[in-house]
Amino acid sequence: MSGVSLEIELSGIKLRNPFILASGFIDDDPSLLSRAWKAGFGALTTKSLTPKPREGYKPPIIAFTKAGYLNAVGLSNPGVDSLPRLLSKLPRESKVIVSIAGSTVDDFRYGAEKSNLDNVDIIELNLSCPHVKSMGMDIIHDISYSLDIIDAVVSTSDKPVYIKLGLTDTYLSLVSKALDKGVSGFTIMNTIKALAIDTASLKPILSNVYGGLSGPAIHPIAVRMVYEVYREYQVPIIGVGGVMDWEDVVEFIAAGASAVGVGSYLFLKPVESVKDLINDLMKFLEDNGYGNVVDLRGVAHKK
Amino acid sequence: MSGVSLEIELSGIKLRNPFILASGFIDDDPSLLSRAWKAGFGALTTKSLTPKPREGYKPPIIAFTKAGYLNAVGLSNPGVDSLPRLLSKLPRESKVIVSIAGSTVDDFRYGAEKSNLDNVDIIELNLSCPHVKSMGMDIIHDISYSLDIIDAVVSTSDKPVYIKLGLTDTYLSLVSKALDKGVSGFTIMNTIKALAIDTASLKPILSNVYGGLSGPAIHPIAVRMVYEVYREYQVPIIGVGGVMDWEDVVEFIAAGASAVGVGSYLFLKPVESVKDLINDLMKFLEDNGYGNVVDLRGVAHKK
Amino acid sequence: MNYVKAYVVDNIHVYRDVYHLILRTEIERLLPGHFIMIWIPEVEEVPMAPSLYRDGIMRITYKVVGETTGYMSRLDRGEKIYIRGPLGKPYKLNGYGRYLLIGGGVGVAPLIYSAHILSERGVEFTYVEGVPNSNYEMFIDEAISLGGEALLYTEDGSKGVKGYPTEYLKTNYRYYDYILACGPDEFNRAVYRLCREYGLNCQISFERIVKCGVGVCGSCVLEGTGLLVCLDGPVFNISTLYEYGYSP
Amino acid sequence: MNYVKAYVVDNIHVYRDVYHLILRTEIERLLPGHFIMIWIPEVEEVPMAPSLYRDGIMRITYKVVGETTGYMSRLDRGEKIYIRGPLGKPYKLNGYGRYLLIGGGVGVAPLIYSAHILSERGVEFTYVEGVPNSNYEMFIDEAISLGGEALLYTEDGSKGVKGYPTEYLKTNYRYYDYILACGPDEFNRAVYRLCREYGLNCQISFERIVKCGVGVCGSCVLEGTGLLVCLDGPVFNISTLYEYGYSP
Ligand SMILES: Cc1cc2nc3c(=O)[nH]c(=O)nc-3n(C[C@H](O)[C@H](O)[C@H](O)COP(=O)(O)OP(=O)(O)OC[C@H]3O[C@@H](n4cnc5c(N)ncnc54)[C@H](O)[C@@H]3O)c2cc1C
Ligand SMILES: Cc1cc2nc3c(=O)[nH]c(=O)nc-3n(C[C@H](O)[C@H](O)[C@H](O)COP(=O)(O)OP(=O)(O)OC[C@H]3O[C@@H](n4cnc5c(N)ncnc54)[C@H](O)[C@@H]3O)c2cc1C
Ligand SMILES: Cc1cc2nc3c(=O)[nH]c(=O)nc-3n(C[C@H](O)[C@H](O)[C@H](O)COP(=O)(O)O)c2cc1C
Ligand SMILES: Cc1cc2nc3c(=O)[nH]c(=O)nc-3n(C[C@H](O)[C@H](O)[C@H](O)COP(=O)(O)O)c2cc1C
Ligand code: FES
Ligand code: FES
Repeated sequence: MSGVSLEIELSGIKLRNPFILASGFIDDDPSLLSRAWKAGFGALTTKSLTPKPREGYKPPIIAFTKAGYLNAVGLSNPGVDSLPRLLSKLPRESKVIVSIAGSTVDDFRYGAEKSNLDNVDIIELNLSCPHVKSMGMDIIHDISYSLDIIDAVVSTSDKPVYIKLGLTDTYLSLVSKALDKGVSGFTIMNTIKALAIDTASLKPILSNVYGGLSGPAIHPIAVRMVYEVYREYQVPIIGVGGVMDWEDVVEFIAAGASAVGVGSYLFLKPVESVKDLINDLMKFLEDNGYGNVVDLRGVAHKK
Repeated sequence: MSGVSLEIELSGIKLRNPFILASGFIDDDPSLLSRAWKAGFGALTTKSLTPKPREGYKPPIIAFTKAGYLNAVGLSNPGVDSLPRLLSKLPRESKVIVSIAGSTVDDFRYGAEKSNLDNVDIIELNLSCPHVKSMGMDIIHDISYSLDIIDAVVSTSDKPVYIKLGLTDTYLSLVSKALDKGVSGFTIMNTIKALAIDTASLKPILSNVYGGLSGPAIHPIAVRMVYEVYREYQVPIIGVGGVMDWEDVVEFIAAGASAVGVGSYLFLKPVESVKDLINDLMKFLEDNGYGNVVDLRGVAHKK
Repeated sequence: MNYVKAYVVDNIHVYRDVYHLILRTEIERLLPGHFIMIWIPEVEEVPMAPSLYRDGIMRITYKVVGETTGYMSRLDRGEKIYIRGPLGKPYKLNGYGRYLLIGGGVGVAPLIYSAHILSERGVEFTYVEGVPNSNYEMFIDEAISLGGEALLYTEDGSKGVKGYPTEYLKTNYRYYDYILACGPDEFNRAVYRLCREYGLNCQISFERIVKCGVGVCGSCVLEGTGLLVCLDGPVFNISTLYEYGYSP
Repeated sequence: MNYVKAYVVDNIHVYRDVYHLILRTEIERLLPGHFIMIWIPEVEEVPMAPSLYRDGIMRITYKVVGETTGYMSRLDRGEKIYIRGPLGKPYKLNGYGRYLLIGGGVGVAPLIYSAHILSERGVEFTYVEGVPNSNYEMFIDEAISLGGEALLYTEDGSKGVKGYPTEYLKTNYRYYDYILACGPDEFNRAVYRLCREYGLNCQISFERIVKCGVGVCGSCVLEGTGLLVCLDGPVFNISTLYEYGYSP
């Protein structure tokens, strides 16, 4: 199609392009991950998997706001033991990031052990889910607890370990300490705790009352966090948050992201729509004389 | 016009309606505050005033994002000494909230002293500006420093003191401690630190690089904070953040806000447009059988 | 995709645990096969495919199977619930050809709505309803009043033809250009197999647990296919099902 | 309200510290009196009211007064800058009546653009430009080529009429239906006073420090009036100015 290369590397893993299915999206059945891979993603992230299966909250689990989406899925997932089954339909060359969640150090260690599979490329620790007690922001607000989890996982697994960050007062200091512990990269960012009240019923929409804000609303915050982490540490970053078109993608990469997560983009769209993002990025690179997406990385920092 | 009453009370101060001009908007000249009062606001907040006048940053000081606005005005203001002049054109019956900023306890005390004027109704402490070093989030991230400031102001002034909160890990604990110190209410919320990169130039747009995110993007986060603070403490709350239409207003009040701040709504609109918000709220109340806006307060909490 | 109010105009008991909920509401164009999410605050939100929507009046034909449908059955006139939609892909209906509408249980809801549309367009259709016994008859009269042919199949032979409606398909498929089906999973699987065998143009509506309704949570996957009932369906053409590896 | 690219086609030195920057760019309909923000990354963003915009080609007539305009003067062909707009309220131009366009300094930029529009519409206009001396003459030839009457006023009388262009207004105002003015503050004040006195229909364009350009920061207030140059202006009808208590 064109001479432009979209290939990138994340901690030694080669991806055919920088688009990564974000954690939490359509992967309850092996067939869904396989469809997403065929759709063209460079890598796929699983839902956050816990040691035991979780039902999640009852509907409504999502709400639409003017500037984004709220979700309180409640970390519904088939349990980390189901990982071999979940990945069973993926071809050899596919790239997989396993997201792990839990409420104890042992939960995460267990998840890391179970992720020690050939077709798993990266382990992502979800320390930042904003709508499940003891499984998310409660962790990342407590840096020393977070570091214990990181320690346990890094010593259990040989896979590159990424931390999924949320917006906290201290995330830059967590990044620095996590790097000392041997973390390879960061996925930035998770949703932000928020609330939507329906103006017809005057009730909170979500059954869980609070949910996580995603979509265009959080994009400028995610870009800031990517920019700050890249400025300080130049580590591999997966920028996630409000990617809705090529402009958002370009912003993330120019801010320093190596790869870009796609989540809310998929509201009401089939997973095949990722093709539009891929093509539009390609076109942007061509039009602006980039031979390689890697050359765009971090350019917003250049004087 | 109709039998519906929009009158509210904030810490004993009667407002003709719950709409408050948010801090930072068009008040560099006495004529601007007077025009805003005539436009129909229930109260007016001044820009955050510092002991000395501040120039602020050079343009670009604002950026448009898909879901909101970024600003890095840099707390430009004519200095708190100019307060009598700023307020000089307002009629007796107008209601004024003076926002104070600073980088030391003494700065805030000085601001409180200078705000001890007859036509000042409430003092708001801006502890949460996200784009000026040592004058904003640096303060509110440090609860004990924040409490020192609050102590100094509460003991200096007889006016009701409100705290302008930003999104922090610990804001609920700050609220509780601030109430113990004699704070009367809370303005929720300030902007969130964020970044926009222009995809034409691939440079950060704002001269300050980082800015504060406002508008629709932050609304669900602000609603959540209002809801949480109301649920725990039932104190007077001014809900600010992404009020763009009556739905956002209704959400804030149903979540527990006594009054509603209007800020980004004014991008590219004359201040007189607040009339639409006032009329639409009136209509909502009428259509839904509320005789009084006060009856709507906190209804989203009711079982 | 915000909620709109829906006022209960009536809540008609049909038989045993089946009701027609008649709602007054204003949502966008909702076609046969489309579904909506019905939200009852502090209870739950559930998917329903209306059996009619016209002039701001919506009919939901539902069966009480649990908490939310139980709550629905106790709704009184004038009460208010909240809906969002339309969601999903509806049946594709042409203005020509001969249609067979075949289903069972409350699954027939979107079929009878299809019958209304086909009737308006002057298209010939046969409506075949399968039920356990004569007490469960649902839309036969309505189908006839719309000018269609209508056949009832009962498992016990208490009325109409004894047996399953798939029998009708087996013997009469040559007569039809288009098949629209909707029913329990087992029924849908049988229809799929037959229509594939006979090479028919057939659309089937499926049910799965719908949580988000907008294609992001994965809850409603048609196992093994990667297809989402809420986004790619609930109505699927069998050629799509085949392409995605549906194997009943 | 995002930035669009603008490519430098030319950067023409007019005299001393005044230049025409010719840009190729695609923005929405920009009328005489509208302004844009010109952003030079890592330098600054400044407001400019183009002296012409047509077929994707924009002319900015600017005077070097500081860092950003200094930087602008060093832009070469092919270089890229960024603009957003159009912003503010433009001159209201009718297709009839007799117009007097009166200004001084680079302030005349939106006036000559107005002259282009009036000329296209076949409307009669007189263009009066006031400058310190003959070296500063700017758009007299252009105005004549547009079929208008054009008069130069110089302070030292080195060319045209000696004196200020307000003199022209004083003696000839009866002849005009509409006055468009733009110039330094002192000039604008004088025009305001005269037009109020004579009861003329007059629009004046003002300059203040524009920072946000969208009516939120308050930096560009016309002191004492509560009017914002970036949002309510930069072009004001003198009746609005009067209503808001402008008192020069
Ligand atoms: C596209 C679609 C259209 C439907 N149309 C109709 C209709 O017209 N009439 C009708 O009676 N029913 C319809 N259903 C099924 C209906 O949604 C369920 O019967 C209802 O959700 C049960 O809720 P409950 O709380 O009463 O039951 P629960 O006690 O929650 O569960 C009882 C059973 O209902 C089913 N169910 C529960 N939750 C859901 C859910 N979120 N999504 C789907 N099924 C669920 C499961 O099989 C479950 O075992 C439709 C389902 C789908 C997916
Ligand atoms: C609506 C409008 C239209 C304008 N159109 C033109 C035009 O067509 N041609 C032209 O030469 N000039 C125009 N100006 C003025 C122009 O914006 C300033 O000359 C320019 O901003 C100076 O920038 P600087 O960095 O070179 O100067 P600086 O060194 O920053 O300042 C020099 C002087 O320029 C003025 N100035 C500085 N910053 C601003 C600002 N943000 N907004 C307004 N004035 C400022 C002040 O008077 C200041 O004292 C216009 C101004 C406005 C408000
Ligand atoms: C429905 C939904 C489910 C999600 N589930 C998870 C999850 O299980 N684990 C996780 O780390 N993040 C989860 N997220 C967060 C996303 O991975 C992503 O970080 C966030 O949505 C921001 O990206 P977006 O704006 O592109 O959606 C979920 C988000 C949504 C909307
Ligand atoms: C241009 C601009 C300037 C602001 N200046 C201040 C300020 O001086 N002090 C302050 O407390 N908040 C300031 N804010 C924050 C607003 O008061 C308000 O909290 C925030 O914008 C969220 O409300 P909104 O979404 O309605 O704009 C400013 C916001 C903007 C957009
Ligand atoms: S219900 Fe969530 S993907 Fe279909
Ligand atoms: S420049 Fe900010 S209000 Fe006009």
